Amino acid sequence: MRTAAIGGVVLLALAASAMELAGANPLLGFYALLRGALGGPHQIAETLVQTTSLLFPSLAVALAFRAGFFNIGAEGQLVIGGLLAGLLGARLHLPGIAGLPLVLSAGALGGALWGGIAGALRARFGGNEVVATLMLNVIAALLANYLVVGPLHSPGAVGPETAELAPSLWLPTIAPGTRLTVAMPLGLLVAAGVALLLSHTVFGYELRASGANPQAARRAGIDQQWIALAAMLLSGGIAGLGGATIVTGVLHRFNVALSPGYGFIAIAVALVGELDPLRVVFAAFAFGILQSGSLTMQALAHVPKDVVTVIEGLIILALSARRFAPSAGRLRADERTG
Amino acid sequence: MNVPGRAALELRAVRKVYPGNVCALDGVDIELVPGEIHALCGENGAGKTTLVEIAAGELRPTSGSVHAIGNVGLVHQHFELIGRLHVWENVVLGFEPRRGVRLDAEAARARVRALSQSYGLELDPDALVEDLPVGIAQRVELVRELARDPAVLIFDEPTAVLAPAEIASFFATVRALAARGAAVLIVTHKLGEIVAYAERATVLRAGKVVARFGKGQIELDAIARAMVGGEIPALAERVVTALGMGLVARDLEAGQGAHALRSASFEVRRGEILAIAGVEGNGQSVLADAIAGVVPSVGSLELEGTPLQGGARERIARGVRTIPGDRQREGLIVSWSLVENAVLGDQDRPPVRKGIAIDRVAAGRRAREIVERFDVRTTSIRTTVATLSGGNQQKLVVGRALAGAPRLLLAYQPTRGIDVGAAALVQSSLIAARNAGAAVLLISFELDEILALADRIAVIYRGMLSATMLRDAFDRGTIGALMAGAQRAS
Amino acid sequence: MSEPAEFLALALVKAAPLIFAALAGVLCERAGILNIALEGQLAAGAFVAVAAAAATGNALAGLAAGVLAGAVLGGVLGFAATRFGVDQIVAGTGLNLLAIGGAAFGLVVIFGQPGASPSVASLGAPGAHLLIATALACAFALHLVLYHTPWGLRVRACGENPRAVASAGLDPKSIRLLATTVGGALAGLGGVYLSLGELNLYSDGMSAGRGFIALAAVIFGRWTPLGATGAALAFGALSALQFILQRSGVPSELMQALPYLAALAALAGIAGRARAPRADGVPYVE
Amino acid sequence: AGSSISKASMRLGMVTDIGGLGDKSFNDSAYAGLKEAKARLGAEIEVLESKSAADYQPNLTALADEDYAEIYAIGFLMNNDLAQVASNYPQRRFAIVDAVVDRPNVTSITFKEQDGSFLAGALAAMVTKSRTIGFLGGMDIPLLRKFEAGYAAGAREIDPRVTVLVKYVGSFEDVASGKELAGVLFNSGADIVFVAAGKSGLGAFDEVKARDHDYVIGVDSNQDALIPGKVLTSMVKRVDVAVFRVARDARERRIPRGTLELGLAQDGVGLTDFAYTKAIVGAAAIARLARLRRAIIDGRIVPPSTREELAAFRPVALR
Ligand SMILES: Nc1ncnc2c1ncn2[C@@H]1O[C@H](COP(=O)(O)OP(=O)(O)OP(=O)(O)O)[C@@H](O)[C@H]1O
Ligand SMILES: Nc1ncnc2c1ncn2[C@@H]1O[C@H](COP(=O)(O)OP(=O)(O)OP(=O)(O)O)[C@@H](O)[C@H]1O
Ligand SMILES: [Mg+2]
Ligand SMILES: [Mg+2]
Repeated sequence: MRTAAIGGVVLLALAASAMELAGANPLLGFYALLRGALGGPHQIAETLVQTTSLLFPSLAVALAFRAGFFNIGAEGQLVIGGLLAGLLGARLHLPGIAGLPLVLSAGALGGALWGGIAGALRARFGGNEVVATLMLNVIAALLANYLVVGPLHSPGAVGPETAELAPSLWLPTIAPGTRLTVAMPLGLLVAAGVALLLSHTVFGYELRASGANPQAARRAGIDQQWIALAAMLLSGGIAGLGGATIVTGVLHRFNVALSPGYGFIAIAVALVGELDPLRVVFAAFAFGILQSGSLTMQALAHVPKDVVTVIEGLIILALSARRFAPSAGRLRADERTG
Repeated sequence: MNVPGRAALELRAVRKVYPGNVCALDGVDIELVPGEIHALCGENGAGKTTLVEIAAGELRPTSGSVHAIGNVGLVHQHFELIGRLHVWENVVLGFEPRRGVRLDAEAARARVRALSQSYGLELDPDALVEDLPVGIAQRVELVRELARDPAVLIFDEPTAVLAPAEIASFFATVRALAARGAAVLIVTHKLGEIVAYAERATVLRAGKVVARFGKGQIELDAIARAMVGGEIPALAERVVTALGMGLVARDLEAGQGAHALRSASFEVRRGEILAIAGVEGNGQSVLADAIAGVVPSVGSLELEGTPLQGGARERIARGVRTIPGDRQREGLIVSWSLVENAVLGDQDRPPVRKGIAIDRVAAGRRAREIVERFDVRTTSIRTTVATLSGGNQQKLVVGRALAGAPRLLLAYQPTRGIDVGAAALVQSSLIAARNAGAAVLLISFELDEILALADRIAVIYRGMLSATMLRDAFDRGTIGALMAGAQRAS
Repeated sequence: MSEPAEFLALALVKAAPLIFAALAGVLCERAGILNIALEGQLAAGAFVAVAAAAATGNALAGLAAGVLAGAVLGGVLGFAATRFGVDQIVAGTGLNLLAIGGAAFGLVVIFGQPGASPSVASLGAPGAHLLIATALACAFALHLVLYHTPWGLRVRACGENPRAVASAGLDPKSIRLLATTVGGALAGLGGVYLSLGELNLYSDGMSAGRGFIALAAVIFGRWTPLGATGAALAFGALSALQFILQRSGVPSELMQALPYLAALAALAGIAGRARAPRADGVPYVE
Repeated sequence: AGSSISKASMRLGMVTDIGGLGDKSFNDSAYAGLKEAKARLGAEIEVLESKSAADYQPNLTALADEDYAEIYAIGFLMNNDLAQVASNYPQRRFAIVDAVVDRPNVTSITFKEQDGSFLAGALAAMVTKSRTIGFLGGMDIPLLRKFEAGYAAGAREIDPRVTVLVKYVGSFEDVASGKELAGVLFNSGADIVFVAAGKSGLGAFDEVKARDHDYVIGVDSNQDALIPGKVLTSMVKRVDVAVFRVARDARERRIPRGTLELGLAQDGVGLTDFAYTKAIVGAAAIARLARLRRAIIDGRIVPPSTREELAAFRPVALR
């Protein structure tokens, strides 16, 4: 623990020197990071927007990892979820009461489908999920671009995006004048749901058993193929729902650039949160601070964007040393020789 | 060689406190003399493994000192072998023979062959370790340590996985080793072995040395009393029960390769223990797995007159319960608590299942029952199973199998690695299950256990099951010969 | 050039950086360290090579520096993983950001311009060809090292069961550290191939996901050097094929998705039962 | 004296899209215009880069919260967010490049890329010896298709038998793939390739270096000097000019003027002046290009901006 603390300090010092090198004042830089993330109601709202966008894919990753399924594909699932939500939403003219649930479900369904492909590949053929989800990420991006620009192009859209959703399909904000919407409580609800599912239901129990010791789980009558598929449908569904909340809550349309890699950062978030849904919420908040505060580092402390990236890297490195997080590798460790 | 009488290994005032304030060893002194075989015994959780790991330098003591002359080798009970490497690779790891910069595989194989010949331990250097049955894997670990020419060699429960004939040859090896001047320390729960082979014995209880036996003082009852701090409970009485039909297997085949089950036809009545004797690796694990529904099989299986079909889930629902051979790999999720492990396999039916939820109160009740009935030594039912000693892990697995009132109990080496007191408890509960009308299939490598428990017995050799014999017809010699494959000898 | 010859040449060109990165992945994972920072190591190798070539005017100095940069990054991962027992995936994510952001920032600091460096002394066409040959040679060399040297045996043992390695009297941590460092150097060389071999500059994002495709190649190749190289070659061939097949009228995204769709399809058939090293990604604590 | 006070007090802010600075394309070009405003108008400038679509709004808001005389949103991706921020901050002035935002306090700047690309295609068709020319795009998106369609139409205008090969890298950042795809185009017979691929295009420039009889055409900024003699011309898009013009208007407190659509007539798009390639192109071709330019300005030729319009495009056949 002490060495980890020393490591953290060293990394922060490195971050400070990177700012120094960029001609920025490190103290001002860190101050800007915090002020930008937490300095006022607007800043906090933006931080929570980022937290929410990270939370969905992070929960998705955590759930899959708990099942022993190494889902590197939350990014693709999120994109497909957003895509479906955007394509449907841009064409839908319904009051929000009926339309919003429909659009959100479309997103969840899209993500579930995308995750389900990887799940089915493993359940049916034993196909390695890391490869499958990595490939599906690339295919999702290409598919989104193709559909949005090509056959399903919305008239009037200039870029690789859909037309704007009707305001009735926008998620209601919970803090007027900000982009903070009911997506946040929805995310918390999903977190609570995942937590309950894992700790209190038979399905959650079987899912965790499959992840922790597949051999013992098989002997306990647990159908691992079904678990792999179900876990990935759920995991993908959560990530896809996240994509749909970005579309309906933040951008009000689908855009191929809707994610700066939330699905990849989510892996780190999930692991820092030790795959525990409630702790993942806090980890997502920590990363949300980083995401939103880093914008202010640019604006206020004149820290260039790339240095911000470097600092994020250093902070994530510092977080990795926080504890021996139970990565999927460690989940496999239960299968010992002898 | 060493000066006789001078200790090859000396532990003084060794204390070990695990995280969580578990005091596993409390001021232990022990010394090993070159050329002698020294036995270390004690109940499950007494601190034996902790002690030998400290002696071998694998674990740091909290306080106290360890002095050794020369190499100290430790043969673990849960082997430290690498499954996906070949035997020769495991043996030479760390001091590989070289030819230039290259690894000299031929020399390594030759070394393995030479060693296994000189100690009479037959080994194929090119076998993949993960394909080996436990008994042979044990040999690999032994040869690996022998290759390092140790001054002190320590074994943690080496015979738990060996067949009678193998045990004899194992001790022959150990004696040869001692004769060459090595000091040997053996951790074992089998008191008969101590009496037969050891020259000295030390008994641990709750982390303290409670008795030492010198040359000529070793006596079975005294050791047993010292271990458990009282008398060993007697086995439960066998009560004659109604003999309805339990399990019927016809022409059962399963698995592939050397350890496949080639053909088995037998029946186990309700209220009966059928024991399958055999040396590990002759198809018995596949047999158990086929009945449990974990591996696919050909042939027919019936339980109480109805075909036994489907996977593990369906069979559990029919009342098939198992005590698997490898508790850590197949039986438990060691990172989970006792409570969660106590209901593994029963998660899908009442009382554990309530709607879609797990009834945590019922699960806790189940865990407490098992802990009480089987005397599982643990600080709490919420601690992780990883912190339990091996024997206590085994008791948990056994207790779980019996908690569900099984119709068919598959017990694979049920007393592996547990102390005499606990073993008596486990054996008594197998008999109790039988008396209650369950069909019990006992698979064991230990003749003593088989002779103590079985109503009928069959022998498995190279995947073929012999005809079953009645309890009265038991004859050690015949069974031993059948186990070794001498079919015509009978 | 005839079409088949062009195709083959292009396939090799596409495969070379993947081979370097995939071999790096194989070596690290066989030692038990999951290296998802391959992407960052490619970028670091590519950037530092350009910076050093610009400073010295010598492409070979650039090559050496690029390899060194990869090795340093690999070493950092190995060090963090063995001494601090960090979560390797989280650390790898951090290192990727660090390397990619660092290179982008380096462009501003060293060349005074964001986005892309000016042209520098490159290894030229012969150099690029030599590097492609080197990639293939490295595959065979790594095969020999892993399966026919004592160190290779120790590396494989570390990836399966570091405790067994420790109980054989070896230090699994140093073995892992060395493996990740050498692995990083290989990935760095892949970066050098991109920036000084094929091209003569560094440009932000030029690794373009190759490090992640290499991860897939490692798995497709079942964690063996020759298998991973085969998988990298297959990816190279599929990319080359999509380059050649792209036609106006056919959706370009469909063609671009071709290698990934093929990989997905192959997954159902070929790589079904691949097994990772048992201790892959598992921190070793005494 | 009064003017120097106001000079010191003018601040200009700019938000880039996810491409960011260093793209050698419109972000850099816009930045050049801003720097020119700094030099010539004494403005203070600030640039915020974005990492994802979700960053646009906070970045724009961060600037709008401060006293900026003009806030530029560079890139069509920002149109929705700018519309939102512009209505939240009616007292501030905004400008957006490559998109139209219909708000009283926003100046929209768009370019007729297809017009400039038309000239590039015509030039390529006149210079090619193989009757095959190529187009290398970054990503297959509507903006890039304006380049593609205009280019192909220009070639058709000169010679309908010229084949136009089209390939897309799928990324604006994959330099190596850019080089390899350029190689594929050249090997398939194209001897001139119009490169509109952001940083991926740098690879195409590298590829052409070693080829004796092949050429590229640059895009966005003047790239002619990158490989003197091998870049026939560049189809420039003067974002810098537009940015500077808007800054000057702000300086002079002129009200925003709605949409600024810049084509050939306004020198918003166009070809560079063949500084290194006059000998290759020849005076006749240059003269013919001038006539075509006039025809487009006069509206006698309307270059297509989509693939559908391209399919319907018929050469006007000027003589
Ligand atoms: N890593 C650990 N952390 C906490 N407690 C432990 C750990 N390892 C062992 N213990 C505890 O220390 C005590 C001694 O364990 P040890 O394994 O030495 O017993 P043992 O004599 O080998 O028992 P057995 O016969 O069952 O193998 C037990 O109470 C056990 O639960
Ligand atoms: N706190 C812990 N965390 C992780 N692993 C643990 C912990 N405590 C014990 N273990 C491991 O769990 C296993 C069971 O404990 P124990 O040491 O008693 O087993 P063992 O002695 O090898 O088995 P046996 O009783 O059969 O001799 C051991 O491998 C031990 O290292
Ligand atoms: Mg023990
Ligand atoms: Mg123990």
